[in-house]
Amino acid sequence: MDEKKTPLLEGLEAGAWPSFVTEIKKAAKTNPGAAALLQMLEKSYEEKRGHWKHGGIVGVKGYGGGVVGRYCDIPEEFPDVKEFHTIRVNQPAGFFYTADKLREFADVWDKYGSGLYNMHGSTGDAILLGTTTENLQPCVDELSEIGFDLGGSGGAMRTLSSCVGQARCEKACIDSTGIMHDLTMYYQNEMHRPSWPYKFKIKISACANDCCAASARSDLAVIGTWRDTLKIDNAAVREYIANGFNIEKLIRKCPTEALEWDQEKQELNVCGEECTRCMHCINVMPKAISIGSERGATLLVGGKAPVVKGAMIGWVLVPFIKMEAPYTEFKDLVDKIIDWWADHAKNRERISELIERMGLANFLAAVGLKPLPQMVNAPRSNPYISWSAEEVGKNG
Amino acid sequence: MDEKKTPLLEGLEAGAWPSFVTEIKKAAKTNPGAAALLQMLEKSYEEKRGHWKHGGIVGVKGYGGGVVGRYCDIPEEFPDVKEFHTIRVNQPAGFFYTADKLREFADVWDKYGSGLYNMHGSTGDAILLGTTTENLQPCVDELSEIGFDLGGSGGAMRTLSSCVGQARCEKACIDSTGIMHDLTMYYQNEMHRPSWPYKFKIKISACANDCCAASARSDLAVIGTWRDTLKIDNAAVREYIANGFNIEKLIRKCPTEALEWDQEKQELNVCGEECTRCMHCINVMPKAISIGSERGATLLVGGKAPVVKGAMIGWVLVPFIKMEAPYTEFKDLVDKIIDWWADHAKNRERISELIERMGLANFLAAVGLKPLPQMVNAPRSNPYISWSAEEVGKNG
Amino acid sequence: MARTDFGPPDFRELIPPIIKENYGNWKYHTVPRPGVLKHVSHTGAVLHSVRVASPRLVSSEFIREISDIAEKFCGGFLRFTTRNNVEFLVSDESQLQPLIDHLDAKDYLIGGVGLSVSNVVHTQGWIHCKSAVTDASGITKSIMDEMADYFTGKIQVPAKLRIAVACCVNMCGACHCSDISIVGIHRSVPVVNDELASKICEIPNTVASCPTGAIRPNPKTKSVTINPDKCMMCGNCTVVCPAIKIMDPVNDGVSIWVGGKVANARTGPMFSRLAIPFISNNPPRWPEVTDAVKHLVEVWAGNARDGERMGEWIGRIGWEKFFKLTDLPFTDKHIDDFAHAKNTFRSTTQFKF
Amino acid sequence: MARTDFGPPDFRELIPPIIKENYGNWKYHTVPRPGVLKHVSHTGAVLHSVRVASPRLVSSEFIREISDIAEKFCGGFLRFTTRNNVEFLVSDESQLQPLIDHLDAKDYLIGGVGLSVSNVVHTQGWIHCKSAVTDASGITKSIMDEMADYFTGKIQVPAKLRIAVACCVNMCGACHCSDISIVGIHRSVPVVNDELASKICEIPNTVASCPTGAIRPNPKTKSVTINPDKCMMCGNCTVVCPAIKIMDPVNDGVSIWVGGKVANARTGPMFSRLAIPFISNNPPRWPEVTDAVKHLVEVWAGNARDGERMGEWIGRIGWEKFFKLTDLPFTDKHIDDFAHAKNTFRSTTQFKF
Ligand code: SRM
Ligand code: SRM
Ligand code: SRM
Ligand code: SRM
Ligand code: SF4
Ligand code: SF4
Ligand code: SF4
Ligand code: SF4
Ligand code: SF4
Ligand code: SF4
Ligand code: SF4
Ligand code: SF4
Repeated sequence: MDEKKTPLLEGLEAGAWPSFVTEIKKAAKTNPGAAALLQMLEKSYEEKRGHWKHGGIVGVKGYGGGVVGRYCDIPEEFPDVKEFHTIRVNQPAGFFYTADKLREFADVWDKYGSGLYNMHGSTGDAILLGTTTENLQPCVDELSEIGFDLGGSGGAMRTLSSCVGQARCEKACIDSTGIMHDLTMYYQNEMHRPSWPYKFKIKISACANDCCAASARSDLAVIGTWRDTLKIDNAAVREYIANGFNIEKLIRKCPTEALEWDQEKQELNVCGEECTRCMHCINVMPKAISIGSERGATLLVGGKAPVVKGAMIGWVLVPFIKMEAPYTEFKDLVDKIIDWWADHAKNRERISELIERMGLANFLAAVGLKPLPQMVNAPRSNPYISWSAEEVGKNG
Repeated sequence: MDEKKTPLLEGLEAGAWPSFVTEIKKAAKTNPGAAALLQMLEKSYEEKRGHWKHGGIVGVKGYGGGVVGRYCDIPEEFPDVKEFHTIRVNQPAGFFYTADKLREFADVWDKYGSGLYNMHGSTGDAILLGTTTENLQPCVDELSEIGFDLGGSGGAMRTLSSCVGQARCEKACIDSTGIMHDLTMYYQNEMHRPSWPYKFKIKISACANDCCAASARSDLAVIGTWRDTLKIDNAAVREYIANGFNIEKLIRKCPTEALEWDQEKQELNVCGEECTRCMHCINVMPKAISIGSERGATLLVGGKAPVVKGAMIGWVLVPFIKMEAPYTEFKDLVDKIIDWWADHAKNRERISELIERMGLANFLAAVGLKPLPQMVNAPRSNPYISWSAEEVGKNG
Repeated sequence: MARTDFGPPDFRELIPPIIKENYGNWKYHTVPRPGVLKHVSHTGAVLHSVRVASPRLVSSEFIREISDIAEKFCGGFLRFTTRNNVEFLVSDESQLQPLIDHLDAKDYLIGGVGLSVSNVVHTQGWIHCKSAVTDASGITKSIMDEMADYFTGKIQVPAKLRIAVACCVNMCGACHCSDISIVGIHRSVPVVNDELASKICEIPNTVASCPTGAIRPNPKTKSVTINPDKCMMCGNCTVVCPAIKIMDPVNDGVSIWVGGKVANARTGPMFSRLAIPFISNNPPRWPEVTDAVKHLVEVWAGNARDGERMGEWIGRIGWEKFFKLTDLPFTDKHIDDFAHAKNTFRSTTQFKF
Repeated sequence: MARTDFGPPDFRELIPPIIKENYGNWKYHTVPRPGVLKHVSHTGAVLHSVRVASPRLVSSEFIREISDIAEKFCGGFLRFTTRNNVEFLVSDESQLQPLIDHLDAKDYLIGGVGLSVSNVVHTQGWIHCKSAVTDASGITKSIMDEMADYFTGKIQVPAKLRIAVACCVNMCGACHCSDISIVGIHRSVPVVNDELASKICEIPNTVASCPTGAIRPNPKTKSVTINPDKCMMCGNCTVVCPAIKIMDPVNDGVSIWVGGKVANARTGPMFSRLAIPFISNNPPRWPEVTDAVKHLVEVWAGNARDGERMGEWIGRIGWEKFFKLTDLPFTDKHIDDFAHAKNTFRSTTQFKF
């Protein structure tokens, strides 16, 4: 390959943090697409602007999405990134891989694409970064042979994501990875054939620490919790204290004043009714305090980024739901939510924006959920209550 | 008078709390308007509906407001309340009266009106409750002879109100009653000749306890505060403690953790920089803790009831302003606020609704105030920042 | 022509000499007994204020009577409070007990000071307002008959408790920031008199008056149409157009709100929030309303910590626990659906079951 | 036709035996050294996870190298984290130190665990997105070069600190809830190519796409007009209509936001809020941005109490103090003026000077 200079980017190869420039360079050694990308990026760094065009729909057989079409706006100058589409490959739950699986994956991609990846995309996919229209189909075909399917894009169920959960975490109240895999299989059609007003995302964190940032970034967040009382092993508590742990500080930081230290008995007690399962005490004393036994999840609806009506953090829709295979209650609810949304939403209107527009109470009625104080920080403060004709008498 | 039965209302004469029915009855003994009011009210109690009509503008010479016209909707049945207008009499600051003044007041009203009062209306006026169109002018004329002027109504500066302040309170940081009187005199024209899009209310509380509920009910709330540090008399603190005062509890309730109890020195200390002058410690230990020396006020803008865009609690407009006669800085600012509001507001749009519609930053620029973090709970969370063409370069 | 714009009487001419002399120089106060404030100045001067309940709606007879009392015991000096109580200003300490005895004999209720339930800030009601959905004075009297012992200090409460009553959503008062407030509300869509409207209604203003955009011009009738699905019965259109009526004795009534405050003490001001969406008007004593208020006060008083106002208590325990402790149903009405509704949705898994 | 809808590889076939055996049965974990997690199961089984930094944008060479390492020390088992770090899953404790030594030798950065600054969640940038206002990878690399010691645990911090970078306001990631986030923003009103628009623009959709109603149809040109006073440069219209362009190298750049969080630990999730409205793009190293981030981290680390995330710290001290301590100017840009702005106004006199 004709090696042009990329002095600006080279500036990003120094330093302790691993360099994406170095990575692109590695790929560029053998891959013309990657080499062109480097050159074009250098140009962007010089000009302070991107060089990708708007628009351009591409696809593969049997799928309505999973591929993001991308064309450079100066194809004359950079013919090798004229077409540079990404393939969204659905990641294994929990982002678990084996060396073999990864190598197979790289083999396919080296054959058909740039040899560059985002491991992983923000939604969770293993993103294959840049190939031509021509190579899409064979690449996807070969990926399917090694067991990798496409993720979501467009007005569809998006690739799900979860925290590592019970696979490696003592705090997991639900089987987040198992749930993710089950739901992913269940929603294959909804994921692969966009037919909704906009994207719909589900993410699963197995406890309120929310290690996959579900409540901020998913239309429906599944967050593990428990309904009884957390467990305290007081022998372990005393051990922590013997090792210098400051129990007073812990108690002060409990947001609900649910914890009490009995100095005499050297015993930490919790009032289960007060505890809001914030995880704090469990986080700082994992050996001594652990999650309750009656486990399930809280569902939050509406998390999303700012576009268009402002960012939202998902709000409580179902305070507690059992999450046991085959997750029928959950799936039924999701069906109802999607139905109502698909029926009423405008183009590019996320579920939270629709609920905001139509009213939470109306939404709850439509999906058959009872209004609960857990759903709100506080009841309304304005006196603008609506009453339906059925609820009231006839004006005398 | 023909005494008809009012059994429902009579039910409201029993009980420990003083009865307004008894009061109406007292007036009804000699006043046909009051007697008719009682009858009509009984009818309202029977029918569960009011009997006052919409509309009806009345007035007195030289004034555009101060009188609220009221007509009953069944004048045939209750001719004596056919016209039953209220007169809003501007109360003395701090609601101070002498026996003589009150008697003079009652004499005039017995002559021209129902002999019924609201002492006082929610805005602050001494409300004369019910007279005829005919009697309005002579009543107001005679009131003026004993030194009582009208308050505000309509699209005008409304009657001001204040807490008792320095007249009887150790917490007063400003002379709330003096300020109220001065401003009332200054805004006589604005109060008496409505020419604005809607009402504008000013209330003055001499400290953050806000005993005249200014921040909830006035477009511009003046709340006394200080800029240095509150004062602690530690001898008095020790006295409190000796008498059983729980100092730990006080410290826990300080919202800013500004207080510290030095057990060894038996000394209570405050960090002036942390203290947000919430008044709590001063409230519970008035003998030991007192307001700072560099006194002035915080101005809050926008407090109001729900109609139309929802209720608001005034928000910080000026963190600190000296409030010393003749209050020139304050009056200049009010002028600017009113000018901007009168220029831009729609009919029946309060200042806070206008600011909400036009943007707080635009408002600040218009009235010449610098944006300050004290004005907000938190900066914006949405990325929708506007830039004017002057602020940026020319698109290259 | 009569003189105008001379303003109210100057309060400086209406204050007792002790206040003139100690103006801005008070040092501290104590509450020697319920309903009485003792203010001590830096000079050592002592002023006692004796606070008594007033129905606010008073007669000339009442005015004259309190004037006589003030004259007899206070050199003629008295004032009203911002919550419409009367305060007798006693400069001569020897007159304090005689005044109290006199007030007791005359059945005045002394109280409302400090940790107590003070007077109800209320509004005109059927007595004088065209918009009234209920009678504020009647409800106030009914409630305070039940609350008298809380006013006088016989029953103690953890903190101040402020009740307000407004006869419509205009909330003339501070209902939106009271510990407990009772607000008159409608429950039916207004009725348009098309014929009248075609003559007197300013159509664009009327359309604009509706906060939810429920009103559309109706070119056929030269009037307006109201979309019942969008209407939230606020009554604002009836203020702008007299051909629109919303009064409805069958469906009008009151709602109850809790947890508001105004003072910045400890916590900032708070809005009152919906506790009970609707109770029918039941004059003369609105027993369901007084029961509800009593119940709310009792649950609060029984559960709050010392110094915790209603809203601070709820803030600590959470609304879900409030509804549990008060045994009030939580309904679709409690969920905000007005302009800023989404700010009330709970964006955290932290809640109690 | 190739098979479809068979889904991702089943993770159950990709987890090491120790995880299979102890699935859902972990008891607790410790952090034996920075970057390493030791999970102990109820059966006594021990799994070590060694976390290393990844640039996220990686090559096949990288993929093969980490595969080789995993094979050598971990029986071939590894995973990625939700913040794009790589975790080597060590079942055989005797392989732990050799693995660490190997990683050190190869200059992998071990860290990101516990109280530390972990990897930056970031987005495509100029590398692949048509909407990119800046380059997320370049900024990320520049920042993390400065933060490396915070990642490896050489420098300690009071709590977790999460940084995110998004190249436009779409914020693909969790910028809106990160301790520090860097977001690409435009500062100029989009330019409409009327001729093109008249051909390809779906006018009603385009008009509807504007959150502030700044776009009006222009019947004359069969295109649309943008009201510059109403436009807040969000770029949403450019997604809907390709004839509208907003890219502007002179005025594009980034904004910095602070204090967001996602976890429900102690406090509920919080939004990130504006700290610095604008910094020009200054590739390749965006020194003004990295300085600002470093400064923010240092002021936080120097002032926060143990366990206090950025937003919790600011919540305790107040934004006015935050701006004072960081010496950042507070401007009109910081004051919200979007749909729910009034909820951000301070309705209390409680503030610090
Ligand atoms: C690739 C990815 C960023 C990355 O570098 O990781 C990405 C890239 C794009 N996002 Fe995104 N989004 C990606 C995750 C997200 C996330 C995070 C998440 O899913 O957890 C969000 C925030 C959460 C949310 O959905 O609200 C996100 C919010 C958006 C939005 C704003 C949506 C909103 O309602 O606010 C848009 C705008 C749009 O859809 O028009 C958008 C649009 C886009 C588009 C499709 C815009 C475009 O047409 O160019 C980008 C394609 C770029 C490209 O070159 O591939 N992307 N996007 C992420 C998907 C990878 C994957 O499949 O794993
Ligand atoms: C008399 C009084 C109630 C009382 O019993 O004390 C009152 C009575 C009326 N108010 Fe009020 N308001 C009274 C204080 C208030 C207050 C409290 C205050 O000023 O501190 C408020 C809440 C604060 C505020 O201004 O927001 C208040 C908020 C309203 C509103 C809603 C305004 C808003 O922007 O939300 C309206 C509706 C309107 O103006 O159309 C209103 C309208 C009315 C009208 C004029 C409606 C009408 O045309 O019938 C009432 C006249 C009734 C009558 O028979 O006199 N009144 N009104 C109060 C005035 C007495 C006085 O001058 O002292
Ligand atoms: C007389 C009066 C002012 C006036 O100009 O008329 C007044 C007078 C005093 N107030 Fe007040 N307040 C008066 C209405 C208010 C109001 C307004 C209202 O209720 O509508 C408030 C705001 C209420 C709210 O937050 O909803 C108010 C909030 C306070 C507070 C803060 C209460 C708290 O939340 O802790 C204090 C401090 C305290 O009580 O320790 C206070 C303290 C005081 C003190 C102790 C001040 C002093 O040192 O003299 C005065 C005697 C208090 C008492 O009654 O216990 N005053 N005070 C008002 C009596 C009304 C009544 O008859 O009951
Ligand atoms: C590996 C990972 C999950 C995964 O499926 O990949 C993970 C794993 C663990 N998290 Fe997490 N968290 C992971 C992303 C997150 C995220 C999401 C994110 O950063 O985008 C969050 C929400 C962050 C936020 O609030 O903005 C998150 C908030 C927590 C918290 C609560 C933090 C706090 O605010 O106090 C804990 C509890 C703790 O650290 O004490 C926690 C605790 C843990 C524990 C200790 C759980 C356990 O017992 O095993 C795990 C090791 C923690 C560590 O890194 O110190 N994890 N954790 C993610 C590692 C990301 C990385 O490479 O840095
Ligand atoms: S969300 Fe909870 S269960 Fe899942 S990895 Fe994080 S701490 Fe563990
Ligand atoms: S989980 Fe949170 S709320 Fe519950 S006891 Fe522990 S610290 Fe308190
Ligand atoms: S507001 Fe403050 S100064 Fe005024 S009466 Fe109340 S406590 Fe005293
Ligand atoms: S006034 Fe309030 S904030 Fe200041 S020290 Fe006293 S209790 Fe604390
Ligand atoms: S609250 Fe409504 S009904 Fe009552 S006085 Fe005010 S405007 Fe009239
Ligand atoms: S009552 Fe209110 S919501 Fe209903 S039509 Fe009239 S103004 Fe609109
Ligand atoms: S943040 Fe914006 S520019 Fe960056 S990848 Fe997402 S859509 Fe593209
Ligand atoms: S950039 Fe945003 S605000 Fe400006 S016109 Fe386009 S959509 Fe509207």
